Amino acid sequence: MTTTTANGRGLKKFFRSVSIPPVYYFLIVIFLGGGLLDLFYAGGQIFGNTAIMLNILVRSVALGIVAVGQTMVIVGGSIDLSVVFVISLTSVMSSYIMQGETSNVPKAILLVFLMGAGVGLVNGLIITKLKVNSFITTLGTSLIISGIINSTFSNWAGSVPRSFEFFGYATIGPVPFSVIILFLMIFAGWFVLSRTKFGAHLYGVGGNEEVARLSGLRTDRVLIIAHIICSLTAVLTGLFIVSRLRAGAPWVGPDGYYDLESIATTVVGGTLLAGGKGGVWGTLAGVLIFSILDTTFNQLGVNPYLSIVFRGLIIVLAVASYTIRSKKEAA
Amino acid sequence: MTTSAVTEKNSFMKVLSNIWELVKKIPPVFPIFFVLFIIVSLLSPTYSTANGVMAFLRRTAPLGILAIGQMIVLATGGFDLSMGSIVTLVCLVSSLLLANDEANTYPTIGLMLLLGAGIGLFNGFVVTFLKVPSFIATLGTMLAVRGAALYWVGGAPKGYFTDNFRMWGRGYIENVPLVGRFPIGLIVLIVVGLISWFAFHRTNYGKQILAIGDNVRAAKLSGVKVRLVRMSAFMVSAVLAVIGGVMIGGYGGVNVSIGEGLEMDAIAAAVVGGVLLGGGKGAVVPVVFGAYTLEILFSMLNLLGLPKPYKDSIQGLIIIGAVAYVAISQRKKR
Amino acid sequence: MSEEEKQKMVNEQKPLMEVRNITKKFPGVVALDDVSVKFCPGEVHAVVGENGAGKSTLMKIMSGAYVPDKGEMFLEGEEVEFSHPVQAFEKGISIIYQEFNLLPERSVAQNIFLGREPTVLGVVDNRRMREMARNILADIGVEGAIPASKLVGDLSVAEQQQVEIAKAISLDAKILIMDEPTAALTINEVKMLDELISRLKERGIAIIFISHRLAEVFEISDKITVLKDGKLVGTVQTDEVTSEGIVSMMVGRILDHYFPPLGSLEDFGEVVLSVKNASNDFLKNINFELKKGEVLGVAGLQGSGRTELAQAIFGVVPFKTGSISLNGKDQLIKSPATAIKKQMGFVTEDRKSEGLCPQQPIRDNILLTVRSIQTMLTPISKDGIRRSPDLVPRLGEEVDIRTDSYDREVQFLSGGNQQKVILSKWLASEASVFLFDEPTRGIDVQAKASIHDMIRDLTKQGRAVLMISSELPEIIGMSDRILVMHDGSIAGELPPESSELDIMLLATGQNGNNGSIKSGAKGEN
Amino acid sequence: MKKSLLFVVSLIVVMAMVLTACAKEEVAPEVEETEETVVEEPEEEVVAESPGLQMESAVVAAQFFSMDDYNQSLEWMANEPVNPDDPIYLQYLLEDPTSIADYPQYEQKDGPYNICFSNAGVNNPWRVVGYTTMGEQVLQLQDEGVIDNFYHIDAQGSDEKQIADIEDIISNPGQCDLLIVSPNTSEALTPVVEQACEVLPVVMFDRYAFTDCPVVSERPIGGYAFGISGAEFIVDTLGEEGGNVLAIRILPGVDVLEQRWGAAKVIFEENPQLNIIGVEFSAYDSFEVNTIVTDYLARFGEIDAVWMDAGGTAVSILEAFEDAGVDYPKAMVGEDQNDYLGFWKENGLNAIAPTFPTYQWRTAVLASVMFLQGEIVQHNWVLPQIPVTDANLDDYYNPAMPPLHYAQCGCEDMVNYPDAWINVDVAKYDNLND
Repeated sequence: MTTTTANGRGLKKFFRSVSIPPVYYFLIVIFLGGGLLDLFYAGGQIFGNTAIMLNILVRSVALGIVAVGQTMVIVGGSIDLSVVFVISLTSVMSSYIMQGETSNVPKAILLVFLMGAGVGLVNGLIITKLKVNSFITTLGTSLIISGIINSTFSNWAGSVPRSFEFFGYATIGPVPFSVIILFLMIFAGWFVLSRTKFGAHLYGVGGNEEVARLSGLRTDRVLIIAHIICSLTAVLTGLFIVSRLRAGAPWVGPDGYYDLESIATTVVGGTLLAGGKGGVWGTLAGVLIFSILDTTFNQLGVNPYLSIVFRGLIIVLAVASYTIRSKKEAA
Repeated sequence: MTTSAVTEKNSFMKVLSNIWELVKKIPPVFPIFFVLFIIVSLLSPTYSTANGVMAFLRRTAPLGILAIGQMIVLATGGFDLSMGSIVTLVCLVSSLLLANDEANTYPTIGLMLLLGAGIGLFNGFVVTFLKVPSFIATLGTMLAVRGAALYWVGGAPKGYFTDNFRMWGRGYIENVPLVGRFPIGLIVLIVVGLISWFAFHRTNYGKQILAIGDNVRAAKLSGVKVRLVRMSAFMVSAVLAVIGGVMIGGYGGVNVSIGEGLEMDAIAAAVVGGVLLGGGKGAVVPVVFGAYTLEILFSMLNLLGLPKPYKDSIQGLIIIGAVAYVAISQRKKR
Repeated sequence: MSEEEKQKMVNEQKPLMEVRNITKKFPGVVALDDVSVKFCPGEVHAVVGENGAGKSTLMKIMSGAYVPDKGEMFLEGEEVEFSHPVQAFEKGISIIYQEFNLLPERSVAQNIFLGREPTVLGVVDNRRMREMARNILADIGVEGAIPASKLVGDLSVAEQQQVEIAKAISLDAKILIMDEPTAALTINEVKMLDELISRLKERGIAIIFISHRLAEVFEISDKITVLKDGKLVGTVQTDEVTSEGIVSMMVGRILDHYFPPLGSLEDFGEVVLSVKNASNDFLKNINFELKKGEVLGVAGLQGSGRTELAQAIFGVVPFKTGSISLNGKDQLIKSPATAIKKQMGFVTEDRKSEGLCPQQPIRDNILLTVRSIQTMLTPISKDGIRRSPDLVPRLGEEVDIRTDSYDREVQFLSGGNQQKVILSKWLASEASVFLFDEPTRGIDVQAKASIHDMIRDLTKQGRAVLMISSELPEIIGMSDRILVMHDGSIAGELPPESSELDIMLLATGQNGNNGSIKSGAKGEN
Repeated sequence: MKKSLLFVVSLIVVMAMVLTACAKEEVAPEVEETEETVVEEPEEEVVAESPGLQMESAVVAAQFFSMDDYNQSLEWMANEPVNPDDPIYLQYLLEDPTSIADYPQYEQKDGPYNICFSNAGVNNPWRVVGYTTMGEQVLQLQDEGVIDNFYHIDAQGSDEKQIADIEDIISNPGQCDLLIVSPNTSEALTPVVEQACEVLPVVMFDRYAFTDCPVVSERPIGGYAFGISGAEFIVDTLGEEGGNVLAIRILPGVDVLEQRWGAAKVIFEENPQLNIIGVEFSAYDSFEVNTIVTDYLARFGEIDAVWMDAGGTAVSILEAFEDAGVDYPKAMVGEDQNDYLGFWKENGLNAIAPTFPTYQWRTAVLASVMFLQGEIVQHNWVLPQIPVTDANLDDYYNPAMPPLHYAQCGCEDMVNYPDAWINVDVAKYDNLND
């Protein structure tokens, strides 16, 4: 790590030329660091084992999918704390409707996606039309949903049929199906952000709403759509979790801290919290960093609470490395 | 009182309009609280007895203190998400350090206050010098502090609180005239409230905080030491979180999820108390009443027999409503 | 003569755009009063005038940012009305402000086509977008310098401006309005812009630009419209007038009020502020002295370093070399906090973003400086600071703040009252050296007069004032001495009651024939 | 602007209504009605079902309760251990022998063994005491040379994490000879436990996955017995007059806890003179519990009995009675946590502490080793479960132990007793590798 700075600069140039977010430095360092620890303490059993490497990816699926949506919202200069209870809502509603019957699956999926879209729409409308701060709006809707599902379903509700478990457990060849979905989502997120008009407009709205408005964009509509997409990714995460857990319960969302963690991974991935800059590949790196940390610590038998401390420090350090040279005051 | 351009009206109308002006200035949280309080005391006889009222005042005191701390950071334009974790840290670690020995209580509380100040300093440093937005900075500390607390105690609740530690949150002073017994927690809230009220409304500090939250550049050009003030705001908030933590610890029982989500409750209380996210507005007393208003509302829901989880929904509606109300009334003024 | 000119123009060419009888009022000011101008295709049309003459207002009306109170606009003979800038650019009118409307984190191509991205089956065709951007950049002759995939934030100011122009071209702009396009450019960049403008001209685009630099105006414009106090003075063919002619059209405005009498010699005391050989990234070799009881006017065009001078003295962007001495003692002023302690006050140019905390009461805004001199935890009373409880009402009366209560939030005050609040802020801190940057910008006549009186009162009380203004009458009417800045250095010092012409000549970088010009003036560039 | 405001508000309302509607219809009757019956017509003859039991938190998820299991538990509660001479943590109530010989798919080998333990968490005092007991047992077995490495993987109370943790173990065959699992929740962990069974022998205890594949499934009689003891105690105490009963539960969704409540609910429903005024979740939060009790006292004026599905916050509940200035409940159900036992003794409560003994943690390790060594073990290993009552309170209450200690740890015969349970350090056992 103490090689010359010239090298570092060259590397940076390279990263920039292929437009890879700088968070991949962190990813590489964490990966190599984990690998070295593994080599010294576990004789390379962990990082040499493809199954464990795949498990790292599986560990990333739930957070990764919702983080794609979160990235979009944050790129648009907003934030979404309600994903956590959208996940819960999805898990309870889908397993409640499915009741272990395969025939109910399409109905359940349709309904939870509709609900997700509804939550996103409400978030977007409150933020754009009532001009309520996005943090408060989504915290509020999150609490509202939480109250409704906790008072309606206080427990595991229904169950998913065995056939639905393929989402969580099936593999195609050696590759888990869910990992394929994760990468499809990342790819879709990348596509939407960089290859559609909506994406381009979202960057505009997040970067400078006034500029976007003066360029003739319908800024409100762009933001509302972003919130809908974000809620839909939360729904997908909810479906993945419910297929893993076989049933849904109101606490599955908050148990995974999907709200704050998806924001953290997004921002660690180089997306500007204020919006207008960033992308899903950085977010993927952020998610992977967290998973590698977990797996390495688990396998080496390190106290798991240290990994939480590390998460916190990585968030601060990674973001500081982007902001430290900024001239603006942070608040 | 000034060279007002307003023409002289007849004096009665003037008095009336003056009164109306004064009424308009009352933060809406006060009348709302008192109306709710009257409803609740009609619903349940307990709330019209001194004992019942004191018990209610006592149990909301910790949230009131946390809300004051959160308000100070919100007024600078930041967030402090690490508060809940600090409460976790205080409860878990002090139950370990107390080792069931009353002699350890005050050294432990002292150490916790120091730790809190240190965490606040770290938050402030990361925000002002590393320029990480406070939302992210305190999210990081939130995880780090929580992890560190759990690591310290080995991931499991251990030990127990001594009686003189628990006194601060749960204890009463007996045989007080008029009210019978007076909760110590409420005294702590009153003392903390008075000190922060004084610091916030009657010293330069509070005015500088509001100036920074309102317009950093103008504050800086008027000579305000922005970094110092901002760092101190995070320290105050963290220290108040420690005090709140000690009081919550007073209710006994140690568990690892204690304190979780309290930062959001504190933000909600502050918002209901009229604090603007983004900074520049805030006052101590309405924020404390914000906490009490939320709590009395929950009591009312309970007395009406609604299931507990509905309190979340109501809280959500209220904070959106409170902010929308401010946003809409601001737009009207312009 | 101007009537003849107009007549001639109309006959010559069919105008691309015409504004007729435009009137626009703002609270307390008539920004434009019955202005009619014609703009022809393939022509570079300069709009000049002093600050407050109404140039920017006219441009904003033409680009749809403001709606006029009265008057019509015709585009290619058809009457048009704009209520939103988008409508204007859809009709081919693009405006480039000094603050660029660009997204720094997006690429050049993405910025140019924001909102109009080319797509294939709904997919943004990035390659074609880059290709199109490249073509447009090539069209305006800058494709080598600006790669289409580069982030705008990584470009220089001049390059960003070129991107803005490219964006306007891509919108098929027929009319391109530029607000002070050269203000932030280096000499070479200005040359490049000139070339670019002449290429655009060849394409039949009408270019309208606002400038304060007369030399430039003469170099590139075909026609010049002069505005003064919201009224049209006249439109002339550039090759038919001299710069003196234009300056005389611009100046000579009727004084809207009487200035307080200048100071007399016996009022001036010892030197309180002296700056020697001071420089930083923007300012070169600044030397001047400021005496007790005197108003030192600083004139200069926008971008000549006036504001930077005040900021350097006040420690916002401190000098790097040279020395500042206050009351005979050398001082190191690295931050506003120190400057305030050394009894300096700075009334900034940008009231909204630098001067006021809009949501705070008048009282707290006034007391902010006193409070930052004191320690952080010094107690205050409900109405202000402990030491002198009547400070706020006293100052309020002194500067005549019109309000029913000092607890009113300053955002609800008029501009003039806001300026008075800022002034009282510095009176409260007992500053002895005042730096005023555009003290009367954007406020009405009455308030202006009272602020001028107050400035003079300050000097009568033995304080020293450095006053920056782009309004020449104000400079002349107020200053006991006048410094003229040009290109980051002091171009010369003029005695009181110098003529506007003398000042303009120094400020536009023309070596004046006036004997009073001291050393340091750099004429040509 | 007003239009959009209206629109948003009505959207929220509609969403809330839709959600409540589609769930409420079938799952539970209207809450509001419930309420009215309670508040306005308390004097009226109460129908067969206690009105309080209609609230959502009173519903037991179907998969957790079966009448057969309930009846079987009643039967076991009457049984004497088959092997009364063994220490209590090795006794069992019914014969169900099995051994590694029955499982040809598992490799039989000599010790010392490597054992992995996927733990739901050590996030409450009961689990701390249990895990300490387990750790000390492992240390002793290491000293005896029976166990080589012991890997503890803590899921920190998260299903997702525990699934991933077990998947990591499955992916790394050879690391462990046997996996002990204490599942976080049954439903969620079932698929992955089944996967694990295919790779290596699994011993399960405490909470259960819904599968019969583990080689040993060990625990005391369980939730039904806990619930029955407490509820019957309340019924007996309050007698024919009945009274207000407040039920405080810890968490939803955990099998052992659901069964406790499910069993109690059966009994409460059979005794309509009891008025179940509320069923609330406390999540071990003593601050929350204080609020809950205070609120119920404010609403009903009097609470005659408190039923709990775990004792974590028993003392806080009793303190809330103190704070409100009313008498302690006529009947109190807690658990064998030392602070509660002390409070009980000191204040002369009329109380009971049904237990879910922590010695089962020790049994898990012993059963694992016995299985690997080829000994006969019980496939379904049901340990005895003895409630603490006034009669045997003095046997279990030990003022020398810390307040969070659980009396029935079965650890008194261990080398480091009582130091390891007084100065608890669970981190010590995290990596017991030689």
